[in-house]
Amino acid sequence: MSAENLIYTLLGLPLLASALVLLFRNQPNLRDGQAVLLGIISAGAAFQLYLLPTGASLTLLELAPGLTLSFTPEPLGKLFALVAGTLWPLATLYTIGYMRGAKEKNHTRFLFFYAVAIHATMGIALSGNLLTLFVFYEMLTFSTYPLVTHKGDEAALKAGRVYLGILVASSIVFLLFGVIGVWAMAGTLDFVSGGILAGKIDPFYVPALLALFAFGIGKAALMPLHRWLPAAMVAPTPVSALLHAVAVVKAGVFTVLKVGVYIFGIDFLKETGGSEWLVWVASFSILAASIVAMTKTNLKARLAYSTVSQLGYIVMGMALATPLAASGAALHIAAHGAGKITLFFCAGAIYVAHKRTDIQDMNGLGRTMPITYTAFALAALSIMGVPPLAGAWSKFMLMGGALDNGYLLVLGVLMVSSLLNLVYLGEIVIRGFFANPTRKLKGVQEAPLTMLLPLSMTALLSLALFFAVDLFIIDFGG
Amino acid sequence: MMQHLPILQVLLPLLASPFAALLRGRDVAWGLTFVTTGLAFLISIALFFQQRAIGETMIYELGNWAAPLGIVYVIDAASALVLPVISGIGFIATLAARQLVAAEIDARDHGLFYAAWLLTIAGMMGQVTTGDAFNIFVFLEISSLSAYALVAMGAGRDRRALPAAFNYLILGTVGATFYVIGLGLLYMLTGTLNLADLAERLPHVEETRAAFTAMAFIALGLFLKMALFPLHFWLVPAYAHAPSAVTALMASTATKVSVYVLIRLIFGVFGVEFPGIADAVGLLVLTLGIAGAFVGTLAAIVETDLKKLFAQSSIAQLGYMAIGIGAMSATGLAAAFLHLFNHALMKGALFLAIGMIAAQAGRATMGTIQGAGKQIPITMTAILFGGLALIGVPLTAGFISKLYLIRALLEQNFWLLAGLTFISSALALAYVWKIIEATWLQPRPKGAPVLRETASQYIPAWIMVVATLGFGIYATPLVEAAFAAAHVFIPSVAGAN
Amino acid sequence: MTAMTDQLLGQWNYYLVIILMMIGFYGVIARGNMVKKIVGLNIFQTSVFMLYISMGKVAEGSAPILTGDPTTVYSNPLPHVLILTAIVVGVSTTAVGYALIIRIQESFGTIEDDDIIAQLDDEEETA
Amino acid sequence: MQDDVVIRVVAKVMIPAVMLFALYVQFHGDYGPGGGFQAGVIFASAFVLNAVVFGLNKGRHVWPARYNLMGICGGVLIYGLTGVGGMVLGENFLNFNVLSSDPIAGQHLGILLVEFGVGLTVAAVMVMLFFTFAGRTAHLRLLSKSDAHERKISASKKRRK
Repeated sequence: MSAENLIYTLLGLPLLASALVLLFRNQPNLRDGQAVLLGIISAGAAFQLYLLPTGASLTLLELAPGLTLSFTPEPLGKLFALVAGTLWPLATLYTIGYMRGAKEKNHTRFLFFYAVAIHATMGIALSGNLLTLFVFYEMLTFSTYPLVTHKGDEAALKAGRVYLGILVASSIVFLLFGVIGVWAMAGTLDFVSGGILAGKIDPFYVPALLALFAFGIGKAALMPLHRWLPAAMVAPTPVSALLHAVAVVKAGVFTVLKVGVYIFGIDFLKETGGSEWLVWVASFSILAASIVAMTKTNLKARLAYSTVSQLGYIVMGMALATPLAASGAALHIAAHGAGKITLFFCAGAIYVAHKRTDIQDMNGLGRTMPITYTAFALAALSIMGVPPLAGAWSKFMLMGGALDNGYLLVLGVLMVSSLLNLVYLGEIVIRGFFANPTRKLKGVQEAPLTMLLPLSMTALLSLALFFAVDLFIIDFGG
Repeated sequence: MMQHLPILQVLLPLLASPFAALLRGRDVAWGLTFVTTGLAFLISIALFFQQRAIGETMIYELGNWAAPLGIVYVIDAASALVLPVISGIGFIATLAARQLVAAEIDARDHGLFYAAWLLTIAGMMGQVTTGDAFNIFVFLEISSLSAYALVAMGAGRDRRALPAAFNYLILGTVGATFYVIGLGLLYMLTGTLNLADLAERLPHVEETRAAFTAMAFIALGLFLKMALFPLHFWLVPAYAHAPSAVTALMASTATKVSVYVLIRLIFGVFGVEFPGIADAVGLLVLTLGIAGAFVGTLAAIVETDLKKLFAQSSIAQLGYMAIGIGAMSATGLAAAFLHLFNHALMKGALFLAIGMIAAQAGRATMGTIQGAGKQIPITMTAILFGGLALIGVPLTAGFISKLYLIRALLEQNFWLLAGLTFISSALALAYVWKIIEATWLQPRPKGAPVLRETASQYIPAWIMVVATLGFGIYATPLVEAAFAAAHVFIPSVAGAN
Repeated sequence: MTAMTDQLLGQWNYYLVIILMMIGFYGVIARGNMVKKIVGLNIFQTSVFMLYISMGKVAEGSAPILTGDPTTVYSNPLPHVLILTAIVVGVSTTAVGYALIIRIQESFGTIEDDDIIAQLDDEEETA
Repeated sequence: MQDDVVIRVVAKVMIPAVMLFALYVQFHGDYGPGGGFQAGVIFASAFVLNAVVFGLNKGRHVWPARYNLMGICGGVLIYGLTGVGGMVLGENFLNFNVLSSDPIAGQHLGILLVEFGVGLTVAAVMVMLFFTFAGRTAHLRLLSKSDAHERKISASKKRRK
């Protein structure tokens, strides 16, 4: 297929899936089966698109004079589309297992908005200009809101308010401001390799404009705009997986990276030093979130803060303003995606099989759920950055980038952070395998196969990524 | 026949109104109104395209008396853009009015109701079309007087409509009188009332204090009429207690017309070069606009009556239009025109949908709509989309107008104001989401009245919703028309958009 | 000095207009009684009528009826025509206003602003 | 006031004169001061005087309420349709030149019709305003007293029969 058709396919398949979900709302097996099937097709399409050379472009329509909805897959976007496209069928499969296992209600509504969220993610990944990106960014926020508040009780509504309030308010007040600011100054919003702002803006304003983006993209969960992420933990686990690994936060950091690389341009950022402050904010975010994570005993909350910390890596990769660090950040999107989705899948599996959410309750569980815990251990090691797992490469490249620009302190931050990861993720693995069970456990008691299959596959993905890393390193020039 | 279109669209509703008052029998007056507003809508659309095709101002001389002696009707890019808004909203609101009026107005009064309804529409169309400053006043009073009566007709259901209409009358008349005072001063200085002629002669006397005073009086009178903060107190009760159909019509059109007249006089007659105008009007309107945006939004957040809530939101949205005007640039004016257009669509959709609920339940409050998403999903979806458009979510019309509004501010380097505008528009999320949450995510309380919806009830609102989304997804022609309208008043500078 | 007195006295019509305007405006703003508000509004409007009519007067001008004599100086008739319209508008406004007042009296039993607001507040509280 | 013979007699004499004067103002408006607005008000004042002196019920008898709306709407329509007449005959709205073969005569005809429409509407509006307000007699004691008196008289007349 040509690149244009692949773009149509990637954008259209999730919409088709959501339509079919509504159509087959009374035949659960058909409804769920088609979603997985379409997901697999879209994974294949994403992979094919990833292998095609860049340069294709597709304009869907013209919103207003000079403002188009257009799609231009460039390496970074294709990588993100690949991550989202691959994880979608797995997440859907897992969702089906979880929803049936945990006896949640309103499957149809859930699957419908799940597919719409994937559509929005694809739109973000392939977007050819900032306006398109913003449109799909907002669509993603609104389509995930019904997922976050799925339970419909007071706690879910409250979390939903925090979720929507922070994400929409930040995107309107800062991000849209930044977008229109760029539009007013540069006269265009297209993503161009090397950036569009060089020479168009007084270097004095670069840090301020960058701040509009860094804090406007609330989905990147940069502290202090991270509150929505832990709050959204009330949602069912598949939503957390979607939020943390496939779509939302990944869309956030992807946007930060894309803006840094294709709007500001790495060289322009380096010349003006406009992103230096962001390095330190990201460092703070990395360390502070790790420390908060250690204090949490709810497994999902701990993982949530771990995500906040990991997102700091990617933002930092952009802020370091060297090609190597940017490549590392891009790789980290994929590596963290594979790792974190596994961790959340495992958390959900533990909940479905044993109804446990608190870490202190999980002593000895590893012996009754060997597959789940092995996967969890692998993913945790990847997040820590231990070879031979995917996280090792990205962290290595980030460190290299920091050295390139002489940020020795950042090197220290990254190392301390790895140690902290070890403490708060290792604890779970160690409790699982070595501590004595607090309650009696008998034999092997795993989650259903529909959950087990996705989580072991994503765990293996982390491993595979380490060896196939050449394929996923994007050269940002320089 | 084609050359008579400018007069016909005003004349049709004007002459249909006495017939409507005389007609008896169920739905006869409504039928006449429906046909008349439909024709007026078609005519204004035809005029819009005719004007675009010609590319220059069309002038219709009443009684073949040429300006400045006679009264002329002027169709230029600006009036051609605003006319379809008024007649279109009038048409759709009439479509919805059949059910709303049957539910809320005593059957004996239908004839008079539609007579006043047609007069309001005719008056607004006249204000937009006419090229004579005093004629504007006459049409202003025609539309206002019938609007007072329409608001007061809500008294059958809600007696608070009476004091609301009375206050509206007092403030409306004060506003109109201020306008006439300003006009008198202008006439003394220049000896003409024709807008184009005034614009030509004013530069000779623009240094006098009288000219400045005239501008101040005119602007102040129109601020009152367009409910610019802090002169907006008549608006909320008037909209809240008027019959639902009237609320839908007026919320989308009445204040907009005054905005248009303000633009036409301030930019079309005095012009941006007029001494002191940048401070006296530009800065003032900017400040009041942003203050109104905040005050309206915050008041809407704490409001529980839905009509009042969206009336407060109208104050805020008028603030945005004022910001566009206050930017004193072509882009700003274009943004004001865009928002004038888009806001009419969104508020029309919202008030028509809410009106259907109010007509059934007696009142539309947060309690009435709690959990209503399951009972009347189609109506509630219309409110959902209308609300999203108010926030300015992409792919709705509200996004487009916000985009250009901010761009206008940034072009003038008003960064702080742009930031404040963003904050106030993000606050809109709070009151919109309050409604969405109550409708869709909360259970219907026990003992709440059962709401129903039929196709004829939600179709009018949905027409507006579709338009809101349509102009959000493909706004190019609208944006071009808005810029053409803005360039009527501020000629385009080479190179700029 | 004479020039100044001339200017002051020559503009007496404007002083009259301003005084009337302020009296009327005060009535509209300061009175709680709705009838008095309408009366104030009428005085306010009347001041504007005076402004227009006085500006139409041309010194030594006769009534603007064609005499056939080309040397005749006429007063400007246009302001009168305009004001005729404005008077009609004013009468209509007054009529609508009084109609509203009668309805308010029937339904609230009072035409005092404060009493009505108090009644509405009570209603709001019980609702 | 019905008791006052002087007022009754004077009113009886004056009312036709007032009406006649109204017609003069109406139709002389083309040539001198006057016109529909003034004439309409003067004409209406005759009816108002009649009602004030002889009581509301008698006043209503002379001008039944259903005439009001017809008068108001009819006047507006006469005005509007005269304007449309110019349009139908190929010129712009409100062009009276074409109403007759001679432009000057056409102007005269047009103004005459338009002013007649205005006069009709104004007279009807004025009468309606008076009767509508006066109809709410609970708040207008003065008139209600005279009404009560009138009822007394008619009752006594009946008794005599």
